[in-house]
Amino acid sequence: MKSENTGGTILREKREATAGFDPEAIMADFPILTRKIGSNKLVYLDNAATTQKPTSVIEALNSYYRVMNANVHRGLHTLAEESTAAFEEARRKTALFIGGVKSEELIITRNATESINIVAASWGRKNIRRGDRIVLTEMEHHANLVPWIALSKETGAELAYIPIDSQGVLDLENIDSIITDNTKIVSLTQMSNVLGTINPVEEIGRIAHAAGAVFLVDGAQSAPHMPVNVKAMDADFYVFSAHKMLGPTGIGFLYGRENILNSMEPFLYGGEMIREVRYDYADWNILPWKFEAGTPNIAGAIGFSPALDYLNSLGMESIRDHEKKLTAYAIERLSEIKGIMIYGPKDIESRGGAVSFTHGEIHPHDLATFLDSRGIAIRAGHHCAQPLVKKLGLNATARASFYIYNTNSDIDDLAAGLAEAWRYFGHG
Amino acid sequence: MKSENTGGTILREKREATAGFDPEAIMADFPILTRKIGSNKLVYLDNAATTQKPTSVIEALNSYYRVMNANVHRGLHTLAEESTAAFEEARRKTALFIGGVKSEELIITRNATESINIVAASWGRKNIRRGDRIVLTEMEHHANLVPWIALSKETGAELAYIPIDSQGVLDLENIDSIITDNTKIVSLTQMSNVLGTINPVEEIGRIAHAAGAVFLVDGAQSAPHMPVNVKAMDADFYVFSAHKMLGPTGIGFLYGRENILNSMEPFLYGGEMIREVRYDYADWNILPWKFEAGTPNIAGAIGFSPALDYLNSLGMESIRDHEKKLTAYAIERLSEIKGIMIYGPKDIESRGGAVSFTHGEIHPHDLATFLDSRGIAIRAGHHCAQPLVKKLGLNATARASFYIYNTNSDIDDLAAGLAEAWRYFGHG
Amino acid sequence: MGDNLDDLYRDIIMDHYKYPRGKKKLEKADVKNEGKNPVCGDEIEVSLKVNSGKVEDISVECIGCAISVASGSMLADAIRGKTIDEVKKIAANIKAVLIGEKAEEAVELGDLEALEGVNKFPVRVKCALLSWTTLIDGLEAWETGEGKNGSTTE
Amino acid sequence: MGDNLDDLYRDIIMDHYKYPRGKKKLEKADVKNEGKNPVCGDEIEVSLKVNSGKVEDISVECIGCAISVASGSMLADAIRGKTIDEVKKIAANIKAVLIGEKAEEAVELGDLEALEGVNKFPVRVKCALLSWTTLIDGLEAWETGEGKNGSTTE
Ligand SMILES: Cc1ncc(COP(=O)(O)O)c(C=O)c1O
Ligand SMILES: Cc1ncc(COP(=O)(O)O)c(C=O)c1O
Repeated sequence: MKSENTGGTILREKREATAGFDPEAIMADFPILTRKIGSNKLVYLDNAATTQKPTSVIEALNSYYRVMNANVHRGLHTLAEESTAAFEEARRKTALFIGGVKSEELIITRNATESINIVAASWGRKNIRRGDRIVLTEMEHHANLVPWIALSKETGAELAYIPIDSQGVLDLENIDSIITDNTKIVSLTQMSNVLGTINPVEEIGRIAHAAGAVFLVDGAQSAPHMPVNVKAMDADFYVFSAHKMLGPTGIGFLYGRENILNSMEPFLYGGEMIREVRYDYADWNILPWKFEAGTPNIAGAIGFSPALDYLNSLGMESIRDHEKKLTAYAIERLSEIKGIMIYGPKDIESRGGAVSFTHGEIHPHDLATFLDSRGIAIRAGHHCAQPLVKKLGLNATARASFYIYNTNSDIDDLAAGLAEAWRYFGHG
Repeated sequence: MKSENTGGTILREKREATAGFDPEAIMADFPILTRKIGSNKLVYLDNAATTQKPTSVIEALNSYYRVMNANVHRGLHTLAEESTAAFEEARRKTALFIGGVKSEELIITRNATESINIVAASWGRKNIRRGDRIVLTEMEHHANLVPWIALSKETGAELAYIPIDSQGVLDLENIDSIITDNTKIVSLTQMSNVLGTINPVEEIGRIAHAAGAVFLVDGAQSAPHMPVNVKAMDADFYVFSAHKMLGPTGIGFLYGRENILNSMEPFLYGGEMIREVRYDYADWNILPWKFEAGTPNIAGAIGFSPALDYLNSLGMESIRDHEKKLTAYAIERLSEIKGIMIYGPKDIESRGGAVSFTHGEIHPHDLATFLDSRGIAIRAGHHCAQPLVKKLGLNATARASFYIYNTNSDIDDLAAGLAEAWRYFGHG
Repeated sequence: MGDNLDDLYRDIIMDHYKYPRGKKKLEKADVKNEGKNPVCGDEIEVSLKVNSGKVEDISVECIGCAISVASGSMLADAIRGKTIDEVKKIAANIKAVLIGEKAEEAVELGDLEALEGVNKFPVRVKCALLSWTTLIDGLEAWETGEGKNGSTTE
Repeated sequence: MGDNLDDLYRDIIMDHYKYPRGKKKLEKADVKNEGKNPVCGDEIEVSLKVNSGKVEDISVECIGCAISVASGSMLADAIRGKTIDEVKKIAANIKAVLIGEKAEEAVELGDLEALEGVNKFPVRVKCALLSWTTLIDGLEAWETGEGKNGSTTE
């Protein structure tokens, strides 16, 4: 617990949380939560994979196609103008959400994965050579591993990893021997999708910049769950996906510092990203469109607007607070159950709401299937982080992950299911 | 008109058309068509840019998010299983639609533009060298120009263009001196989005293959409007976008011949596209997932299923027939108007329903704005084909383009608007 | 949008579009700049003769839509005889009018106020801006002696 | 899905999962192959001793979920003493059962019929298949003399 002199802050946060969070009202905004799985009500605890959508998002998609649908940017008719305005408004809102970056600096992509690939391909191919170093951490998602493994194979650059300790926290002790002078980029997740760990991105960013490296933060798990300020963390690149934060599928973002984006070659070529094309020549549009070729996911972007409104109306501080309470309760309840082993930090302040665990000898896949028969949706496997899961000495974990519509009662259901699984699979 | 001995065929087509096409019923399926623009009803003639969506597509998106939403492929819970099944079912249906290719050969992308970029980057970088030749046509969309211009700049390969004649039809007279032995790829559109021209892809495919070249067909404008059989045209790659054929935005496809796709490096790296990842190693998933990194546009793919059902229920032959009639009527009506000049072939059999024109000295942008004030949505500009429009001696054209819900009455409105514009802009 | 078309194509604008002023080429211009909106295809050339800090003569040659042609023609009429400083103020005012904001230092716009209607047609703002941006870029290049690689408002 | 869980985890399957048969390592196997589903993390090793065209002994070592362990254990029980030809027919029948199709040539499956419930859980089919695919690939490599680079059902 915090020391007494921060009591004021805690009190204020508590009040906000109470003001913003009415679980009943929130659940009522998510139509899928009334769904039955067999004869059980759905308990959705797979939020790190993707979140559910509020009515306002579903309705925005609906109404986009019913009254406004048109291709953007090139059209002079009313529908095209309205679509373009709504599309660009979604960009502006998102730029504000991550700390007030410029709209020009925010590229609309398909997902966080593509965003990282743009950096690895366009920035990486130009700036990374044999003898250079790319620094990642041992807890990265494949999205922030495989593009760099491929780039290292192509260029001959070396990969180095910031290790994790036994708590699943980054061990910064030897950071100076990892982020070396030949390090060209440091790329890490702000929150682990397996361990829940929140990384000290400000600190690592300073070290990266001091070494002259570019700094990329993978916000796929953080942007949905806590206040994020890209300027405060001084990131050169920041990536995230709409579908993990109440938004539609097929929409992601790449924030990039203006001068760096300007120095990069485009990633995809085609309509919209050009200024002038001749049969033997092409030059590029200004930012952000230079990186947006072809017809974008217009409905997806427009449908993300009300998702941001929803998050803003609750307040990201309150959301973080709500999830801290849920996570603390989950760790408490799961720890009581015989056979359960939880991975990642136990300190609530330094972790988010993705809770990985194993349950004795029961294979996580069997656990997931078993819980599903009780209506409880969790994920099981390597969570697109094979090397990390191997490092933990495992082939797979089970993972429960929370969001704004989850309550302690969901965690009670999970705990009951896990206790029963223990008996079902013959350990009782 | 066809000669008498094909009368049987013509008769059958006519019957199908009559059976399948009830304009009133079709219009009732498209909610946006009841929209007013100012005080006028919407007349939507910008279908080559993007098409409107039937209720069934909008409802599929709606219901996906209301009852099924989950991330695909990795999940063991009910929602994930249902989503995965529906997502893969959309792929299977699409593979059938373009002539019964294998599902493994059909990559789900963001749009046709990205599909071509995958080929240019993954296949092109590996197979194209200085001294090689890339053959395109003079009527290509930027999507099928700029990736190749960039590749030619990167590799030193040369670009060669199949020219168009004064009718806007490909001139194949000197084809043997264009598709030469050093030609590695021939890439062309099946239907021009500016001129409407339908190209003889089977014939050009044979010539390309005889020269040992790979053959890519851009189906962005053809797949929505006519029966398409990728096997019959013997294409090695075929690309198209869902949003131009009743489907959601943010979904496109790349068909590729299995052995060629297998020989290519991935384009995007991350989750889902891998088999095994270690900190210093990664290998790839099997087709089609090898080319699908990260969370896909799940809702978009699932929402495309009912679009295909809709097209199939009308029948692509009937759709083509309907559009032929509309296009013939449009050319007839527009030709009567003083000042109008129409580009592209006049023969209905060799063109689709994208009709480009100019109207005396009136700038196409002014024309588009004027028509919009009457509720009529057309496009004006270079239509992402700057070199072609320049080649026509213009900076811009106006373009009306048709789809299943358009009727002769829409064309009457357009003609009336154009006649009025002539007076408004002072030529009357 | 819809039917407020006459708000865009006001009578004054249509008059300038049909009978554009200042099209005749200048002999030996002091200031000269080209502007181009390749996406639209609009092209413009602005040339000035400057004498004791004033615009003595001006030529505007424009290929483009009614809005860009009229805006260029109105520009020619509006700045003839004005000091460079006044020209800059007018240009700043026009930009403000077009994007629907208040200018820092308001000046009399006269006929130019007809351009106000353009701000309800966001996609056409760049058409109206092209001549003004080309003019200002040209003046700045002339003042600083630095060449400008063509102007654009896209 | 929902609550037909006992259809997947039938008593026989649970029994094989808890007490897997054929885990003991074989001395000098004739046929040996490894299977791996890296996405799941399942790993399996199948070894056979073959004598006059019959499976004399078999070992199946499996790290994985209940379904893959049980399927491997049932495989060990089912093919001991069978001819290679019979083994192939059984494997073909199991594949058909798992994907919910009819086998070309049906054979008695006995206990193996318990695997039928898996076909209602499409994502688990690959777990049940792993041991069988690994076995068949191993046999084919042995018969043709060609090495196989590990098997997978993902
Ligand atoms: C012929 C042609 N090719 C490619 C494209 C690009 O399609 P998309 O913007 O959906 O990628 C278009 C769309 O305008 C087109 O008309
Ligand atoms: C930490 C992290 N990074 C990146 C991603 C990739 O997100 P997407 O699949 O939306 O591209 C994920 C999603 O699982 C993630 O958890």
